[in-house]
Amino acid sequence: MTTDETETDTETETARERAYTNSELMVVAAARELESDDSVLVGIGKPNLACNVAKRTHAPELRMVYESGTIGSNPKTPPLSIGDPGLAAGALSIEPMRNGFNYYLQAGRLDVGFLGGAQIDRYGNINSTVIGDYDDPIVRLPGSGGACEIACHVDRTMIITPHTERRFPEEVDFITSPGYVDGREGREELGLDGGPEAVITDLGVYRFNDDGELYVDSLHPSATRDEIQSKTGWEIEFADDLQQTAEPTDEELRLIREELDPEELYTDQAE
Amino acid sequence: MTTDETETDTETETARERAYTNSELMVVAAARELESDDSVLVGIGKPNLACNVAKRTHAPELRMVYESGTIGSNPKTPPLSIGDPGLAAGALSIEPMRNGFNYYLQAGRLDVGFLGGAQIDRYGNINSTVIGDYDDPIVRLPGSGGACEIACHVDRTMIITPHTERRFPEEVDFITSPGYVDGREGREELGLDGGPEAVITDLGVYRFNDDGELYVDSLHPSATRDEIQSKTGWEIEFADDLQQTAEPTDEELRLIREELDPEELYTDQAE
Amino acid sequence: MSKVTSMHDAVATAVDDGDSLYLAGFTHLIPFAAGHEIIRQGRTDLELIRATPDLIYDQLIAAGCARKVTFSWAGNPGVGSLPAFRRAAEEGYPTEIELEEYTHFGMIAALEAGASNLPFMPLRGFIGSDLPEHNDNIARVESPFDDDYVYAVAPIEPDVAVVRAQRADEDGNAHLWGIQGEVKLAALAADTVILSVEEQCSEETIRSDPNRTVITADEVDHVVVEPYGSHPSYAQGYYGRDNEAYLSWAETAADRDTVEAWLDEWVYGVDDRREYVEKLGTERILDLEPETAYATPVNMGEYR
Amino acid sequence: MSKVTSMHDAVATAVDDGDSLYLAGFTHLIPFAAGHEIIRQGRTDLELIRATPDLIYDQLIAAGCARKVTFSWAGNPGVGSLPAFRRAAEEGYPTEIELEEYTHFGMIAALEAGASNLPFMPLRGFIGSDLPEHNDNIARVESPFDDDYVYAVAPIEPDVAVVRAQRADEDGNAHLWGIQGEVKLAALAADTVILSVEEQCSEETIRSDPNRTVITADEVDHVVVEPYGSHPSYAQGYYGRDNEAYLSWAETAADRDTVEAWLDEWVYGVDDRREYVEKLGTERILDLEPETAYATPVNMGEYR
Repeated sequence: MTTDETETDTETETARERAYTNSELMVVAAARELESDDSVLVGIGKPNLACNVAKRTHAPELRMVYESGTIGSNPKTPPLSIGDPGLAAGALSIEPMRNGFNYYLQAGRLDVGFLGGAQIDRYGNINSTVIGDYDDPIVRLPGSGGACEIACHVDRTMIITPHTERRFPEEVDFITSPGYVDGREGREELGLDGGPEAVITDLGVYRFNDDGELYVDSLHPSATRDEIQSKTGWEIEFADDLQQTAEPTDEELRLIREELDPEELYTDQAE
Repeated sequence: MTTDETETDTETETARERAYTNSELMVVAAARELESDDSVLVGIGKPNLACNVAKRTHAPELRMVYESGTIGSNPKTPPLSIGDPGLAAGALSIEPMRNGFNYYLQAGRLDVGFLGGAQIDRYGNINSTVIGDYDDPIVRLPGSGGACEIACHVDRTMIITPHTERRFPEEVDFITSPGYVDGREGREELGLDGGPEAVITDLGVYRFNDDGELYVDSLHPSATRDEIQSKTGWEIEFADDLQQTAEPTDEELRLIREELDPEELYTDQAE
Repeated sequence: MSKVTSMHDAVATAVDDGDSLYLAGFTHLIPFAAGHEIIRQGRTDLELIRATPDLIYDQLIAAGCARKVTFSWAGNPGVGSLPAFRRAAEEGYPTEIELEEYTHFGMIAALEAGASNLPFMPLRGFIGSDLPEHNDNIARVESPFDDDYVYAVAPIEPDVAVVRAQRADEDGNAHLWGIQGEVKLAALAADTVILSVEEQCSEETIRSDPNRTVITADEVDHVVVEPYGSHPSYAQGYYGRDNEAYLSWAETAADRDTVEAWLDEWVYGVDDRREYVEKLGTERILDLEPETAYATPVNMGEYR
Repeated sequence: MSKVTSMHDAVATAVDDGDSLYLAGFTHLIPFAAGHEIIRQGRTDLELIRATPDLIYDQLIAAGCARKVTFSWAGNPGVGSLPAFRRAAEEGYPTEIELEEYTHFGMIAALEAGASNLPFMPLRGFIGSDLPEHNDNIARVESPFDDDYVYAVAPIEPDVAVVRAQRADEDGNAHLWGIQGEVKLAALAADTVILSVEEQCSEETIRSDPNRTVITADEVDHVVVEPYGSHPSYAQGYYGRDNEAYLSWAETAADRDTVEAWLDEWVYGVDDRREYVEKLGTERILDLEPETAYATPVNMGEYR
């Protein structure tokens, strides 16, 4: 697919585009990364919506695990926090926090983890700790929480984030959570398996090549190569067969709008 | 008290002696070592009887903890094993085995532990592993179980055992559970607090002097110095003020015979 | 012997200026009432330890109680950042705060070491992260059995922990259900423990279900019976999380004046948790009430 | 997807000659039925791992299934020694057995390392004991933070674990109450897990009380529904421990012939646990039944 084709597609999709927003598209793109036998360590917000969309469509056996220690949660409505009472009631099991990290995460029982971050670099390393100097911060961010060890131990890390210029520097100010470090070998040398699988932004879906470097795998209908490059701190690669991100189906949109996020807490929804 | 006096006492006690056996006296002597605010890691058999006698007499607040992880057990009848269902039903808490050892024993929450052993040496080191060579045993004993770490971590270890010659060698064939090692300093050098408090046999109650060496603190009415010395593999010390072990009260005997061990599983009871 | 007392007296007895303090609970059963009482009693120079500082530490920081925060995720769950924490960390207002930072797993492992009386606890954590460079209580350790390695953390042993549960007897044996978080470890690791519960129950109730016991009297120094003591956090089966309060905190704490006004109204302006709950009002409390859903019974058996 | 199968098929699929095997349960919920099925299927060269070998390993040893025993206390609780274990250890009959020996705490820590995917687990254990000299999987480790030290144990990761619980759904999510022992760790540490339960329940029952869940389907490969599968050990609330059987084992296993006669009658002589229970007879079963004593209910709440 060439740039021309992408642009043509984008134009012809303008009408349908009104039917959904890029935040809805992000949720759906993330949902499609999940398989039915996955155990997924769910984050709050879009990751939670994505898991619930997947579970209600193509991945009914998806097992949702939260850092709070709830295993196999089945919340009736999306939780605000990862420790809401609706995640505990009706779960298959509730583990003390230590057991969740020790026996589930560290012991390799979790397939997928979702992470966000203030900065992501070309090797998928994530900063959610500090902008500026650690001891004299410009912005003090919340810190790792579960993120570092999620990035270490799940098979596939999914990163969901808006694509703004300051979020995609060539090097992060602080590595909170390792991606491919300085390439796939760097990660291996640390003794880590797995790694980042996809970065899902409001502009496209990105993956990692054989060197462990980020490339753009599909463009959202409303996005362009130039927009992505202009907001990225290094010369980012595009797939030879660059695709257009598949659009949400009517059912996926219905689930988000009517069941999962009726109050638009985590998605902007088209009028 | 001189040897003569002891012998005299022993003779005058012959009549009363019929009223109880030495195994009953051992239980009662052990019970009297316990205080009401003790948390005690209970063993099976005589230790269990001793704890229940103490709890029903002078130590009503005694907390009984078992290696199986039951905390604050309140068994209606004495258990055969340390994991009987009657120890779980009605307990204050039941911990997975790891938590019991980790948070209760290692973290120093237990005051008293009862141990037995095939051999006890002059510094209170205990062998419950093997008689003869470890790799080519004459008798293969059950091994440590919880004993080694009980001996390491409780404040006061109580040892209950019959006094036979092969049980009291100068040096044990194998140290399963440390007493004072080669004297109190030896134990301190290992970083261990606490240590053996008393050895209760069918002949007397023994304690440990300032060097951490065993001495006879009281003689049971039916026992003599000579008998103890003849069955001990080194020249054992006797207290300057050697006492006679206090006899069981009627209430203590009633508890053992009617409530706690009516079938004489753990005590021989006088006719 | 009963350990039941008021939160006022428990805090007055247990918490001193300069103490290290762990108010435990992962989202669930956060001891807000205890935090407010500490603010009211004007404690200062506290080391506030907690995996997730949450609103309660933001309030303690805003009130000037903190000299140090030991933590692993300092945010408002599902909402964003903690404004007072950031003002202290970025601008030193109202106090400078020292930070000691872990990951969740590292923090929990450090509490585990404290609870277990171990000099360190190994974990496969911090790998590839810059965090170990900034915390001397994180060190790399080689395996004695092969060429593998782990990181180790030093024990965390707070002077005081405040933990909550749904019910306890007068000695402090407590049943807790729902998310347990780090509650048990905090109680085990701390020197002094205040246990606060939604309701007091009989020892018999505790003994009817010993597998439900999370805290035993061994660890507990003071028992406080304080319904709704976790609001706006929650108590599973008793009331839900007041997500509105979390959502509005971003605005409430957005600047120095607004957060101080909030403290004046909701902390200094009430004498105790009872007044706080009365001020919240019946409607808000009722809105948080879940429908009833009992756990399927189990038979422990009676053995003679 | 249902994992429910028969014990015959579960053992036939999961257990191979030469495997390392952990039949879990500390006094409570010992998987006797699984052990008997392994004997009937004639497995050999097994490494039998278990803190307390108990009667079930004595029977496996007597039947010639074992090449190694990894353990921490090899006795008949409250009674004395294990005669077949001693014959094997002292005389090499019917097979020579290698011993790998721990203390209870050390064994549990090794399982914890296995369950946690850690290269070692520290404990303040083995101090002053001669045991570390005889086991290469115990090593002294210095603290990276001060001049303290601990011992470390290497992970135990059995090929197969058999664990029991009172009830589970068809996927293998299990509720267990009473003494939990090392059941959870054994299931987590093993490659393949057979879960045997007293009764099957719905997923809804499990979800009604998630704090009661000790094993989740993640770990479980086969689910076997087998009432009385632990006799003469017990299932809390279902039947008591058959102490008579433990007391008489001393005599039953006293010599080669008597133990072999016992195996012929009670293991080889029955097809499965159902026949074993029928052979035990109604009276003996009824004698073991406890009176009912339900745990005080808890409300999990229904949150929308």
